[in-house]
Amino acid sequence: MVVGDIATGTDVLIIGAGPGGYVAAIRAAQKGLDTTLVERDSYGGTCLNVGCIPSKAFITAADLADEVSNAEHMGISADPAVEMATMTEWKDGVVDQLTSGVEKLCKANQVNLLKGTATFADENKVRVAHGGEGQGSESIEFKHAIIATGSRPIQIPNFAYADEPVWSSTDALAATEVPDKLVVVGAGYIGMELSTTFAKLGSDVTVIEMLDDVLPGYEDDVSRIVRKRAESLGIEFNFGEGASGWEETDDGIVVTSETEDGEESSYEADKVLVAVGRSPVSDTLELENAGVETDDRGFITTDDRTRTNVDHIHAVGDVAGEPMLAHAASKEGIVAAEVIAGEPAAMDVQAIPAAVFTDPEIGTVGLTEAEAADNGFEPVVGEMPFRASGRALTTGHTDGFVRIVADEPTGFVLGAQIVGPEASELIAEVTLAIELGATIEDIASTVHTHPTLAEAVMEAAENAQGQAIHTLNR
Amino acid sequence: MVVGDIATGTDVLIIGAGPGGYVAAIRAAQKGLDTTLVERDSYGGTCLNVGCIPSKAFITAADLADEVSNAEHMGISADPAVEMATMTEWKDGVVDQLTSGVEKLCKANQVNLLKGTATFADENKVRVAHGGEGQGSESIEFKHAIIATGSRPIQIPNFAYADEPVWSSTDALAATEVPDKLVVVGAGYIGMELSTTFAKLGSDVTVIEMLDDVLPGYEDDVSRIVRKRAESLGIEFNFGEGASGWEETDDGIVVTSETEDGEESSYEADKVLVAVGRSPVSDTLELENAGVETDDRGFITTDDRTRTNVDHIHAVGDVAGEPMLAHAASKEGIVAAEVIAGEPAAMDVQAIPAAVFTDPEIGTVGLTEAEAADNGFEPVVGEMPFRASGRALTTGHTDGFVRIVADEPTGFVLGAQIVGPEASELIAEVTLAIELGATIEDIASTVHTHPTLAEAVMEAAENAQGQAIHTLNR
Amino acid sequence: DDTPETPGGRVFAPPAVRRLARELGVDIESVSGSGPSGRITEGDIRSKADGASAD
Ligand SMILES: Cc1cc2nc3c(=O)[nH]c(=O)nc-3n(C[C@H](O)[C@H](O)[C@H](O)COP(=O)(O)OP(=O)(O)OC[C@H]3O[C@@H](n4cnc5c(N)ncnc54)[C@H](O)[C@@H]3O)c2cc1C
Ligand SMILES: Cc1cc2nc3c(=O)[nH]c(=O)nc-3n(C[C@H](O)[C@H](O)[C@H](O)COP(=O)(O)OP(=O)(O)OC[C@H]3O[C@@H](n4cnc5c(N)ncnc54)[C@H](O)[C@@H]3O)c2cc1C
Repeated sequence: MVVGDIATGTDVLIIGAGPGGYVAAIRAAQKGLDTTLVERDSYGGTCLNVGCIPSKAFITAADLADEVSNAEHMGISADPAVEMATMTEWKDGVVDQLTSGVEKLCKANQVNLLKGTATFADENKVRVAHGGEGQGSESIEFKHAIIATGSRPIQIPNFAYADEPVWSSTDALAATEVPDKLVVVGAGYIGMELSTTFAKLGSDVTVIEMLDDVLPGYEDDVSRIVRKRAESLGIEFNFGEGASGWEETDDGIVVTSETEDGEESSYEADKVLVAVGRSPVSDTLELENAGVETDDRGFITTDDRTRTNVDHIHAVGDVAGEPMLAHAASKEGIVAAEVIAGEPAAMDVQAIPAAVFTDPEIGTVGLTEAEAADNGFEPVVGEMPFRASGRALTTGHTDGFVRIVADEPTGFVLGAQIVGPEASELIAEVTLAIELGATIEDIASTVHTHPTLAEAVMEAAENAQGQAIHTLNR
Repeated sequence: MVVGDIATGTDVLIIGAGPGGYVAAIRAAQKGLDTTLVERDSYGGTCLNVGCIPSKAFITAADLADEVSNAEHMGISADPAVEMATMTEWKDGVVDQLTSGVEKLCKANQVNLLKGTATFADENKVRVAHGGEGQGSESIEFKHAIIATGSRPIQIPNFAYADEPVWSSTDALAATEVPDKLVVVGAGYIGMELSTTFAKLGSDVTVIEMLDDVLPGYEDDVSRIVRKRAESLGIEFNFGEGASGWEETDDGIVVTSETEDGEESSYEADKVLVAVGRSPVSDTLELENAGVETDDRGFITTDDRTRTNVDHIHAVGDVAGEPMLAHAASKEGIVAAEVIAGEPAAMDVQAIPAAVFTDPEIGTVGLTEAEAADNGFEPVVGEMPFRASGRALTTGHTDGFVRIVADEPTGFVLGAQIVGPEASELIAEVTLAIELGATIEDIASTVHTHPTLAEAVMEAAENAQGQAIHTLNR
Repeated sequence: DDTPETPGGRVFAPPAVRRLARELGVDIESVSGSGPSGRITEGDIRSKADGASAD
């Protein structure tokens, strides 16, 4: 609809076409709202272009190479050759397929697509600048807006991503050669996924991490399994050190680090990958023109309806803070669209699962035993180690366990920590159990296909009841 | 406890230590019952020794070889060598680990283990013959018995498993060489799993099947995907033919087949694998001494408490009929033990999932659309093809789909048919949903980790609601 | 805005039931569940809503 003669208008204006924004747009359009989606770069956002999808593609290829190189005991021997440029081309093909799919789905659902960079003019109007300089811009009036502008990699002093030897995760995921020596700064989930990948592809990987372990936020016995495996792949960890700088040498670069006490170390490398976290893309939106507030780190604060302090402007995804995960962004996007459509939607999810695609994978949801106790429950815990799982043995992947946490008096399932093969998939069943208000007995009584890894979820539940079959009960 | 001076006695006597029997034994002992488990051969029964576990081990190795041979587009190239004898040794190691685990778990739970072949003397006594001739035997009195003697491969006329070129599934799973040419008789799940495996390991595989498609019992669009993939692996199918005989030639054998109209064909081979089904091991038990009845195919008939016509004698697993699956056997074993312990247990499961470990896998549970309609529901169906799944694309496995069947007026989930990567694992979530009486909305509203294959279950549920994001809604 | 706030802590009710509570304007935290271990069911929400409108 045309409003005046300079500006067009829309019911719902969405800024950013990542998993928060494009999902919100499709759902809003499905609800019959006139919906406009503005994206300055590629459909699919960080996740599809330079995040979840490319990293998982590399992990598949790296796992295959590693697996087959170590399968002689299974009767399969091979010495695989790695062509990084081909791998990146394949990955680009996968990304293209998905991002063009997103574009098609938006169009099929009647979402108006607009290429350009949006900034707020006031609380009911954005300006969208098209392409480069002099390409013109337009104003769009909106009744509701959803900000879904995501996040970008944090830069640390002395490591400018513009410099060729310094990699952001985006650069790493566009590699055309496997670096002989790779220094990785940061042992969070992105750092660990990429360290493991490049180690499997043949890099000598050294990790520098300020804290004293990998994967902060995970329980010790979970992260230990991932660290041990990484070490067995030859990854060298240096904890308690912060990266301080780098310089070019005759053959490559040298990365320097410093402990809190000022002790210096240096590491030779071909590339240095900086993966120390991500910050919200809220500073370039001229939010002040709309009166939208952020917290002191720049995250837009929202309520359980995904509304910002300005009621008709919503924010979803990474720009709205933790958990900075694609599926959380999508869920928030759906809630935002439905709230705008006048439905009784809310972010009332009981549990948002999270996965780390290291070797082995981690899948977690809900509360740990300690958190359950802190929340006033009387936790009972059940475990099943994968080395007792027939399916795990037949795949050769037996590291890790399923742990399930329940409330003893009621039996309600409260959480699970899974580390091991397909942990990212296995967590789905426990997530559903939590959402449904299911009990340990419900999971234990449900027949699970043999032989599957999912049986370990059932066994962990039986173990919590003190009557597991394939483990000794505590 | 000693009863008289020739016979010992026990509360619960269990015959057969497969997934039906050993699980029943452990649960009975956990309930405080004096439990004796008699096994004539190896702990773990068919499943662990010559069924589920060995087949899945071979499938892992064959998949790896096949996968890496076709990964050049991903930047990984290799020409793997297959050492069948080594693969079988590895498989034997996995089996040993699991079967010795079963033995240890039985002992740790205070199950009395007895090696020998049991036959009924009367309805409260078995005779157990130890080892070979002249090794003696003993009588054991019981209050309750559980028959868990499983099944054996059906033999067809002119194909004696004793002859070296004729393979049962057991022989195939002990192979030390990959046959150049393999004829497989029967395209049920065992035939299809093994055909696929040997084709990937390098055999020229020809399948002879009496019916007109693979995998009877599955919906056409499910089995078609598996057949197409098998054909692309070079497997040649001959439907409507029954294997009629074989003879030795100068280099190998020739297998002959016949159509209903008497038309003959012949196929060169090195081995012929007969996989046409399994029959119950009930004929060697002298059941008549206990008065236990079977149906005309030899399956022992039981009620929903797993009781035979003789109240204190139960039967579980393959010997008690369909579904002849390990996890069904284990569930029945648990129910039998709990019923004997006086608990209110029953085979009241709403859904027993089933998986076929072909390429791609199949996982099914509950009702199909047609079955739902036949049962008086008003089915609504949702689908998600894996080619629209980001996770599937990053693994390179995009064949197949998730289909979910629900009752339209109530939303209750009734069933699912999954064909595709990790279908055997994905079916667990839907099984739990069915057991809990969950609705399509419950699954659709549950946050699923990105990127995972499990998202396809959520998308299928959203599709059933007419509001999928990543597929067009019908 | 008459839809109640979503509870801060755990709620033992399926998603479809939680949504129904918001739709009917029922504060789910004030509902005692009749399901296993006190799980809140669709029926619990509907009778609470009926009771409220009868008041
Ligand atoms: C290497 C890596 C691996 C990851 N792996 C996973 C994983 O496995 N699982 C997972 O759940 N998460 C993963 N993540 C995190 C995930 O990518 C993010 O949580 C997710 O992309 C957030 O979605 P979003 O929609 O909020 O923002 P984004 O995906 O960042 O999308 C924001 C979009 O907004 C556009 N934009 C920004 N400003 C403007 C503007 N002013 N005008 C117009 N357009 C604008 C951007 O161009 C971008 O396309 C990973 C991240 C990285 C970096
Ligand atoms: C190749 C193959 C692959 C398979 N794959 C799968 C799969 O992936 N998933 C699945 O669910 N199922 C699978 N099955 C089926 C599965 O193996 C059976 O359903 C399962 O083993 C049945 O368990 P059970 O306890 O009833 O009997 P069994 O496992 O057959 O065990 C019976 C035991 O009883 C013993 N016994 C028999 N008579 C006597 C006696 N008189 N005295 C003492 N001991 C006796 C036998 O020695 C045996 O150990 C497969 C089968 C085959 C052949």
